Amino acid sequence: MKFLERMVNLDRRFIYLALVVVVALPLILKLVLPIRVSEPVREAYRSIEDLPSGSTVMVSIDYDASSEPELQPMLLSVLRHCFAKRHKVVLLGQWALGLPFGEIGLNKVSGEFNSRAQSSADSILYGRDFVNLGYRPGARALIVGLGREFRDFFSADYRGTPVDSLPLMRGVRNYNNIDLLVGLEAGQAGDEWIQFAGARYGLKIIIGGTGVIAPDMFHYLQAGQIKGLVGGLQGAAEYETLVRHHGTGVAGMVAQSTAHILILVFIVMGNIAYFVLKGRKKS
Amino acid sequence: MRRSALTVALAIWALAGGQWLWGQTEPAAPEPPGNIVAVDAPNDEGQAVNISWQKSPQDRNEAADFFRYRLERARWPHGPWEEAGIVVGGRTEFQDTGVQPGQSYYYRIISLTPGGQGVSPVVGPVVPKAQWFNASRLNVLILTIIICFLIIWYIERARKGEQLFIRKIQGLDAIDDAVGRATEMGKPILYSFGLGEIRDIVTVASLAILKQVALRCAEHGTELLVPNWDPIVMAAAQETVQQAYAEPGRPDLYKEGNITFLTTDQFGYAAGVDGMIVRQKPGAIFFLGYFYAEALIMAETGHSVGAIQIAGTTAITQLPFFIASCDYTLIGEEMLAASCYIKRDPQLLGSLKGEDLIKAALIIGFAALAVFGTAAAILNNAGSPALWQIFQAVRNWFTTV
Amino acid sequence: MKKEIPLLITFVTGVIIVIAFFIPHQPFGRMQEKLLIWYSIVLGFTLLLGVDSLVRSNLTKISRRQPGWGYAVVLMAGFLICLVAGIASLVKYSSIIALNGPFMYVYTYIIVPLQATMFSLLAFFIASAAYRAFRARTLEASLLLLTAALVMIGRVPVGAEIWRGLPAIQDWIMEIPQMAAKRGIFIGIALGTIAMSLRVILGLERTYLS
Amino acid sequence: MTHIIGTWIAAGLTLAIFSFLYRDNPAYKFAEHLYVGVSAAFAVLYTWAFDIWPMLVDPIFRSRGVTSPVDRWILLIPAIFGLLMLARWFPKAAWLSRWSISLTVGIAAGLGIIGQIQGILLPQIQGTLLPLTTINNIILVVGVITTLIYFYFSAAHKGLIRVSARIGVVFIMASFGASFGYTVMARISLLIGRLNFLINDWLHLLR
Repeated sequence: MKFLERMVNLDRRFIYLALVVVVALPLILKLVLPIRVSEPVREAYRSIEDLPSGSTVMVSIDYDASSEPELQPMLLSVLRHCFAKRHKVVLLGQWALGLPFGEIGLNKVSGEFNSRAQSSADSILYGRDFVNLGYRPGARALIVGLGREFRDFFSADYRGTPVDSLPLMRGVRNYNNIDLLVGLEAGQAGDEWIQFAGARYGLKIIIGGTGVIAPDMFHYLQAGQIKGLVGGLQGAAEYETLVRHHGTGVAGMVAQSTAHILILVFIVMGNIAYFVLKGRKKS
Repeated sequence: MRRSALTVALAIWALAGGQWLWGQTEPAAPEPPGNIVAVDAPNDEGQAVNISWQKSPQDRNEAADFFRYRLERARWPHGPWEEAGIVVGGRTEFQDTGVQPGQSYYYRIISLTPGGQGVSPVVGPVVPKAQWFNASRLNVLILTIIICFLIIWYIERARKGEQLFIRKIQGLDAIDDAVGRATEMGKPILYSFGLGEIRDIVTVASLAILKQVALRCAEHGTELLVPNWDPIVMAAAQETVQQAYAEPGRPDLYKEGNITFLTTDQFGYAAGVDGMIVRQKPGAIFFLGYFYAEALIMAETGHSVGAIQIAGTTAITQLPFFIASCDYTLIGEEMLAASCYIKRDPQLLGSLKGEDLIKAALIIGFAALAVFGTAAAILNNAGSPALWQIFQAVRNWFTTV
Repeated sequence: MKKEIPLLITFVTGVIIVIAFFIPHQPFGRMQEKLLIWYSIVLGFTLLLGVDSLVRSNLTKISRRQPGWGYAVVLMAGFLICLVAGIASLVKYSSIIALNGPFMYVYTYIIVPLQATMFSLLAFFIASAAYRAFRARTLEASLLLLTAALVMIGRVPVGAEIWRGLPAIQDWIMEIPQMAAKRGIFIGIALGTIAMSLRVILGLERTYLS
Repeated sequence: MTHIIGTWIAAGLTLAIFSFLYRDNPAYKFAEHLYVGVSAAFAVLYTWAFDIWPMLVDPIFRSRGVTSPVDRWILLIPAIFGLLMLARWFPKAAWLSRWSISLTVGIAAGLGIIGQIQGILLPQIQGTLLPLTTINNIILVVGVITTLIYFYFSAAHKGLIRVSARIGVVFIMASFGASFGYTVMARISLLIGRLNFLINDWLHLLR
């Protein structure tokens, strides 16, 4: 009887403790769950995989701290994929407060490659293999303007070094020199890229979106306006599986499953205890 | 005549030969696009011209071709020409927004490929004009007139003393009990607009409820705390509460220090409100306004201190969380009807009746059109699409640009 | 003077926005845009009012050594540090969000962790709220419980492992019944908002005036 | 080096906020007050840099982004309304701030009418005009109608209205349960993000 009573109105702190344990364990032990890769994510992967090695990929950081858990693993996987294929990466952002995450991602992944590189040829160098142009306001005006000339908006990179002194940027004037745009979206900027860069200049686009906006991007995929779509933490886990580098995406999906099961178990137990007690009180 | 025929033959020979001489791989210059149409963009302030054209034969809509159309505009038929825009192959329309109302413009389109360019004949003049009425918003205008007329008509009927009935809304009845309970326990009351800005009408509706809560607090001398996220809402709340304390003649009890500003950061605000809840342990908490993800952070903390909680918002995404953690939840329209329900002023009740009349019209309209649509669909499958076309026409009338 | 003029201002502003919506011609075409810029300017000034109320209440708490004055010192210190860092970034890099400016350091290592952690408390609160609220006490509560459980199972990979149909059920619940109720609530809110707006324009809603 | 110090500060603040789950304590009070202070200053900086400067100061003093003198000097009107709001500092003149409040409330009312009719009413009505030829269409139309009946204020919930209102509540509750369940994953992701920071970025420093 005592146990049932405690079960009906469990101290919330017990639920919190259980939740922390259930979420932290998969992250610490880096547990892996077989992730089934969906078609939209495979198409996004193929868009980068099929590019000839050494192509130029533009990455746009259109998110900030609140969407970091879902979109940062996507950024890391895309960067690992691009650098593995020796693609050149031009990074910029429409969300000023998201740029630090772009910078952290570039440093982390280039660090991984450089720690394994023997010569300067196969290491990843700033200015040659990747560039961070930083943030510029302007949204639609910026997207349309880059169709004509990058230098109208980005005369210098985020550190202030003139663009023309960066070897990579010498070959980049406008969208004609960009083979693919990877838009990491937490808001409306994705639609702007698709309507103004895609429709008007024929730029090839794949979108990485949060779980909230990804469903709204599906019609662009069906209409062929984007070539691939990676949605939410699930999408990040799928892309990590394809890149064969399990990060916070896959471990996160294991934690999602265990957390969801835990909450459902609490709900079921709470109901059972409630009904048994009600039955007892009646009799 | 003979000589000209000879020269033509020679020219063709030279071109073909030349083609052969210069090497096979040199792609010929593309032909320009066909029948170009440039018209003033409708429903705007005369600063746009819509241009449409037929694709040039060489335009295979293949990105690899690097096929481009460059649109050029000029004030006179012979130029000087300036670039109005560049679009990729496969596109057949463009809106030029670099024009001034009242001036005439001429356009031509050049198809560009690495192999050369093809210049189209000049079209124009076209004069962009500013329209006085946006025809694409006719349905919005009609609906606005109908709805406003019905509501104002009912307000007039109510003014002439027609008796009006309103059904019970639990959440609104519970407001006075909540204030009473907090007063008995000698605990303060906490009132939050969430992240509602003054330009959201639900925030103005919440001000009306705050006035009612403040009136009760003035009568019972209960402490009223109003932490704010938006400074304008703070100023409006201060005016409202000061007004509420003045009406029953207790202006001395009004403490402006209780209606403060915390911060405009979503979670900074939630952290601050949580701190106030656990330290001041309010007996009753009101979450009335517009909320985002921070709603559940505050409501769950409020529940943990055992306060009676009444929530109300038009933020549909947060309603499930308020329902899970609050005692009463005003769902969307119930929140907006609060001021009429509480004051029972005839004119306010009249506006609510007007609202209900439109709702009844929609309910009957949906049912009728559903039946009509079903019949039209069945007939359509059976071969006579007449009714179905009417149904589609009715449906398209509601389209918004 | 104290009541008539504000009511007039509200009436004129409200009517202008409604009329300007239908007239593209200058100056009405961009009227709504301009008024929203005016709104941001008034909001900018009013922020001084808000910050003054925050600073003054904390300074009095410190000067009078009221309980918890130590934390008021922390609040004021945080306020000044961030302000100085921002102004330094503005002066040195002509933008407060310059990536290597002092403000960005405060943002990345103080504001972001606080923001992200407060946000993540929702994981805990959603669990405790679900545990408490999803009790099959009434028909409505059991419906809340049933659809929540179905959608939750349908969204995790484990769900798809248990039975392939679960994700499809979850999609159907979100697209049909959930959409139907949401649409009804949206229409209700629209009608309520229009009526409330009319009452405000006609001066029937007095709240802060009375 | 600054990254390591920064990570320690971030980890400390993270644990301070998490400690609130156990109960209110000095660590949480410290983090909460620091957060309110820092974010209030950020609001001042952000409002100056992205609102007041580009929309008021730049156009008026350097006529940047302003086409005609009218556009430039008309900005004095919102500036005056802004100053009127600051009249609240002087208790005797505080009533002047009502003029500014009524301007913003007028904007709310104007937007309320046209925004809802064009943005919500028309598309939602259009979406509900469906032939009852499929089960899904029937459920959609019945759901919208019964939900609207639930919100009908002018009649007591008796007889037919009571039954349809009950069905309406069934739809509403099913809808809220579904969106509750749908959001759980997004919220758990946030916790995963923070625990990842603690485990991989912070504890990583200790190893």
